[in-house]
Amino acid sequence: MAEAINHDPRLAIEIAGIRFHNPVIGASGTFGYGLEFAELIDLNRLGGFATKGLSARPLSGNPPPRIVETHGGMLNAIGLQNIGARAFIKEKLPQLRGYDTQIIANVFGYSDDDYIEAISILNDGEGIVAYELNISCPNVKEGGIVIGNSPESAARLTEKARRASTRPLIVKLSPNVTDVTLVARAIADAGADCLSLINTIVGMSVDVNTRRPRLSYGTGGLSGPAIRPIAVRMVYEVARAVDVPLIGIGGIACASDALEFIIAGATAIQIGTANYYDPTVTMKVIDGLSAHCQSNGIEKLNSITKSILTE
Amino acid sequence: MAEAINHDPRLAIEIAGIRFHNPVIGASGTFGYGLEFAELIDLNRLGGFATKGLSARPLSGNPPPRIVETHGGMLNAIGLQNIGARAFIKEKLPQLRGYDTQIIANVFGYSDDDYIEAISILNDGEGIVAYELNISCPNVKEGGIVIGNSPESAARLTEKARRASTRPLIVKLSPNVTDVTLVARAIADAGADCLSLINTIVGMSVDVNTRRPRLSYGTGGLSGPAIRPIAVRMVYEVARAVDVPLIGIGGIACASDALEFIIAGATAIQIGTANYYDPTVTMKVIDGLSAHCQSNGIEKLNSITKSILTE
Amino acid sequence: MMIETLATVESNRELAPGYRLLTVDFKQDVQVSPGQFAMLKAHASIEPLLRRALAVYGVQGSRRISFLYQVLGRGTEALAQVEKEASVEALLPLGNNWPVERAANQRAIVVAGGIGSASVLMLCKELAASSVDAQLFFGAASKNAATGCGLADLSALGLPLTLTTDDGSLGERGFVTAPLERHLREGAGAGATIYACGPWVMMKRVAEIAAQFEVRCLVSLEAPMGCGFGVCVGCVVAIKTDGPLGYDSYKRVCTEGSIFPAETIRWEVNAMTH
Amino acid sequence: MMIETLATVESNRELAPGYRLLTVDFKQDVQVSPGQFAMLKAHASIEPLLRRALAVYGVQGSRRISFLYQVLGRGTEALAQVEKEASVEALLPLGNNWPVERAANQRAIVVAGGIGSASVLMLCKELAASSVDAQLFFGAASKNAATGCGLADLSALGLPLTLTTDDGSLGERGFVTAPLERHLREGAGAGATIYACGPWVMMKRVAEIAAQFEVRCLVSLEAPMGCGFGVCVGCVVAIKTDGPLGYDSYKRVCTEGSIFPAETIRWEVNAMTH
Ligand SMILES: Cc1cc2nc3c(=O)[nH]c(=O)nc-3n(C[C@H](O)[C@H](O)[C@H](O)COP(=O)(O)OP(=O)(O)OC[C@H]3O[C@@H](n4cnc5c(N)ncnc54)[C@H](O)[C@@H]3O)c2cc1C
Ligand SMILES: Cc1cc2nc3c(=O)[nH]c(=O)nc-3n(C[C@H](O)[C@H](O)[C@H](O)COP(=O)(O)OP(=O)(O)OC[C@H]3O[C@@H](n4cnc5c(N)ncnc54)[C@H](O)[C@@H]3O)c2cc1C
Ligand SMILES: Cc1cc2nc3c(=O)[nH]c(=O)nc-3n(C[C@H](O)[C@H](O)[C@H](O)COP(=O)(O)O)c2cc1C
Ligand SMILES: Cc1cc2nc3c(=O)[nH]c(=O)nc-3n(C[C@H](O)[C@H](O)[C@H](O)COP(=O)(O)O)c2cc1C
Ligand code: FES
Ligand code: FES
Repeated sequence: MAEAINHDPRLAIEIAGIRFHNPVIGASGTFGYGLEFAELIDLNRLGGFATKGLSARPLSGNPPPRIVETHGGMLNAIGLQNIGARAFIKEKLPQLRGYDTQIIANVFGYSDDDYIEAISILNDGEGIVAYELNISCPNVKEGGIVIGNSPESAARLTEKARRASTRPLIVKLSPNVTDVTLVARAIADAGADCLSLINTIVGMSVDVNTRRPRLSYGTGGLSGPAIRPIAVRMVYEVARAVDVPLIGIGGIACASDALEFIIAGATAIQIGTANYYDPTVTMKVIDGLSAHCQSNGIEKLNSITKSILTE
Repeated sequence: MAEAINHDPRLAIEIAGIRFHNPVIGASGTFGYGLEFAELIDLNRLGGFATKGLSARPLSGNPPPRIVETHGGMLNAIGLQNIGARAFIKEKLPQLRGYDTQIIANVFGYSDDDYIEAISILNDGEGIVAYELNISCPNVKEGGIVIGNSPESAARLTEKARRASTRPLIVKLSPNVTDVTLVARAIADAGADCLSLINTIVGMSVDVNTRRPRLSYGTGGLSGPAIRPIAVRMVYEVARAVDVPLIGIGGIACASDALEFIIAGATAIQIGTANYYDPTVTMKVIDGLSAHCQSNGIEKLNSITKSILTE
Repeated sequence: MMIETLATVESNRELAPGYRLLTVDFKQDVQVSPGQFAMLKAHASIEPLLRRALAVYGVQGSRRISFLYQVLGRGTEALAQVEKEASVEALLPLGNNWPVERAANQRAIVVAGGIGSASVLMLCKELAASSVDAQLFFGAASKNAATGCGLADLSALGLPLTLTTDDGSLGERGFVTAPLERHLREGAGAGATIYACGPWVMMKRVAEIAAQFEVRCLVSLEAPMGCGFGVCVGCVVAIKTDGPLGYDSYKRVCTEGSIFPAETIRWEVNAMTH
Repeated sequence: MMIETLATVESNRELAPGYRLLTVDFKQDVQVSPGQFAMLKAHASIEPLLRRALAVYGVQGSRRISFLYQVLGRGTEALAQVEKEASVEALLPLGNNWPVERAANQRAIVVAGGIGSASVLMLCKELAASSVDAQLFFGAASKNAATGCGLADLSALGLPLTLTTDDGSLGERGFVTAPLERHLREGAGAGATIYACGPWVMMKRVAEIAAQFEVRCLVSLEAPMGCGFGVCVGCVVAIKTDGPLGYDSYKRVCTEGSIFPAETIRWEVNAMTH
């Protein structure tokens, strides 16, 4: 078992009955299967993490180049390369159970059935505390439709997943929509326990010498500090539209960034791209949140969720 | 009249019968009424510029703070402060006619009637070559609806404006939509001569000490290099969906940025935020485009519009 | 005539922790009046994007200009890294200037708070060289801040100087508005013009005091600036007009200002900025 | 064991225009094998965000490590600005290493193209100190590039060295693959291992030549890297598997590589990266 750690009690939160040491969660696709960070940070101090998107069967992903850096961010078109839900249970979960952190299985499929199949497999995985449905990956449009971009298809899948799942259900919202509150409301009404947002924003970068896109897939998902203002705005909007707890994601690289999301309406936050260029960023954000509580006399960090002042 | 200038003939373009010295256009709201740049650059070398959004009557705009810098960009909620269409004709146009550059009047209203009224007034303004309808400003939602976010309302307004206008009509697209090609097609079908894109993306930044948004308006429009990948992607998508010429906008700060848009499908480009931090950027981009033609043996820059290679 | 150029750094030294003096060579003649400012940025620095507004602190000869600045956030931190011989992107001169009437019986009262001192040194020099009866009130957070904000340069002018620090580490303890108020209460405001530059709350209080004693008062305002030359309309301040907020309600700090008659400012509307 | 730390810069000097040698002190013992790399970034620099992959060029003592790099784009430009005493964010050691078998009759052929030299200097040192019969082929664009890519350090090892430059300004004119091919044609490949690092096209050609002469060949690949430690899956290279591209088709250059047996690479699939 994990060694004893002095968690700051002011940071503890609960979402759908799951207790997190703190609201700092590693974002899916940027935290591998968690174990990659075992040498870099103390996983027992982390609120939790979301696995790389898991599908019923392993996926190979897109050909390279898969990533390109842009101003303040990066584009990726990984294409959901993953070892598959079964291999995750067999090869990763046993080791992960040795850590005192909350493991969220991020789930992906090309069709409703794919999702349900993946969830059914993962239901047998001991140590997973919740599912996060990735219905918003911009890099794998089969038939040109992203499920998460329409309230109807998103609600339909959420309902099915709700029935299939033995665990709390987080649904991850797409930012590539006209009105994020419409999709959010449909998903919340369909039974999601929590919404996480945002996934990446579809973008493109062109090599002006070869006149080709810099990613083999053509377009990719934009992440990093560049998108933070868009993400904060969406969390703010969704917090006014639904009653379920929110997990804020998008360009968080320090405690102050995390606080923007919390004040705008998030109960927890996920850190993605920043893990790449600052592998210990999650620990720094946890420390920074403690410091903020300290200097502002905050007894429970979650008391400032949605405390934003607007007239 | 303007002094003689050696324009690079390779850069000349034509949109809806209007000839531009080159494809470099100052973006609305970042180029004032043009005259502010007279001391800084040679306006006669510029392809053209779009005025600050003009409404039938003067507008006061939003209270401060109106701008805040973010990573790779800035948020603004100016609220369309402008001197009004009549004052523009009387106070600005006479001086502007002394310059050999193309003047596009950017037009704004709260209702269809407002737009039509502004256009009727501007029709009398000698020296304006085209209108650019700003149907996508995120900072002035009367009744919560942005006309440019729905294909129906966008097409309706475009048709009305088409009838009211004596000049070519450019319609400026909102990026805050699920599928930009739907709106683009509706607007093109309704008779627009050209589409410009993108306007700013709705965002928010929160002061974690005061727990207030950093802009008095709450949300604002994100511009600058941070949004470039999103803008390039939308130009790429729209170029495949419509046949009218496109003007690419979003985070352009150098010739290579401009070329990304051109290769993705733009005939011309507009430069916005970069004018603030590099007031002579338009001249640098013009020179850079010439250099690119030179070193790549390009005889007509517009021959590489939409030359992007994708399999 | 505005000059947009790459200027060469001659020195960029720390005056006190958190405060620096930057001197640059414009390699061409520059005409600047007291109270005007420049937009500055380290050359080719990618982040932050926007230049920062800094008042012209001093002019040596016709081409060398210095700026006194406080290192606060990303922009001034980037500026603090700039080394001798490096280039800064600069646009100047910008904004209006402190009007100095040289009538024999005119009096000047200069009130500087913190780094607001940077905007008034040239004014004080002009006053010191003139026949105007000038009085200087300077408030800073601490002795360190006072040093960093150029106390030595201000003192050297020989004008009567009243110094306050918030923590009492130098001069009178408290805010600079206290001795100012005493001074006016003693009748020193008759025929005077108050020139004030400092934090928003200080200027607001100075404006109230000036109104109370019916003394003419000019303030140099700060606002977040996108461009500095009038095109973004991001730097506005709400101005008193007849009736409600209307078309004329907002003036650009960079163009119509940064110096405004204190009584024209709608202090309450702009409060959120500060 | 990976080390994530702030290392202190001891020197960062230009070897030739466009090429620099960075030496940093890790203030703790670091174990690095030839061919491994680090992810590096100037501390607290805001743009670009991502660290850059640099091979470990040399190790002095147990704590001091040097990197040889070419200044190409934003990341290496930012690194070039870093001064003595400043900090760099560093994660290392990363990736696998060049395997050296010390069997008496084994032969080693090292092929370095351009800055690929950075990845093989430690390998060459190890070979020079061993009983292995080693031969070095080094190609660069020009005399300047050869100097910048550490020609002096490579020469100093005393291994037989064949040098080419694209423009003929030093050594043989042409690509380094020409003398390599001659060498193998003369039968020198028997029982040898080729260790190659350089531009993609060079390594592809080396792989073809190695296949033709049936010589074992290892290549150290480059790929755009998001993280360097295996979590972003952005740095993959397509690997030959039975059948079409499938789950096993992609391997991470940062984790399963950067060194791969040349014959396992699907050179055509990855072509777009280069
Ligand atoms: C006309 C004018 C003249 C000026 N002259 C000088 C001068 O001579 N010397 C000098 O040191 N400063 C001067 N300033 C202020 C200076 O421009 C700001 O300190 C600077 O923009 C802050 O940039 P930053 O990147 O360091 O901070 P940011 O990262 O932009 O912000 C850092 C912190 O400072 C706050 N802040 C940012 N801008 C302002 C502002 N305008 N007013 C109040 N708080 C702000 C932010 O809220 C934040 O907390 C002047 C401003 C104006 C408008
Ligand atoms: C395992 C590994 C070890 C490396 N070791 C060294 C080393 O020891 N010394 C050294 O100088 N370089 C080394 N590199 C390459 C180095 O990482 C790149 O040169 C660097 O990332 C470029 O960053 P930049 O910011 O300068 O360029 P960017 O701004 O990222 O790009 C500048 C130009 O270089 C091109 N470019 C960027 N990355 C690569 C790449 N990986 N391959 C080819 N072209 C690229 C871009 O297309 C662009 O045209 C290594 C790379 C890897 C993967
Ligand atoms: C390389 C990469 C891979 C990602 N893979 C996934 C994924 O598998 N599932 C998912 O839900 N989100 C995925 N994301 C999205 C992130 O979890 C996150 O929502 C997004 O990057 C925004 O946060 P950030 O700006 O902090 O990175 C990925 C992001 C990146 C950069
Ligand atoms: C301060 C500011 C004011 C703007 N005002 C207008 C406007 O009045 N009308 C309009 O159509 N677009 C307006 N825009 C949008 C720009 O024209 C442009 O579409 C957008 O900023 C993206 O380009 P950029 O990244 O180059 O700035 C404004 C942008 C900024 C930053
Ligand atoms: S700073 Fe842009 S108008 Fe004043
Ligand atoms: S660089 Fe991220 S997995 Fe290799």
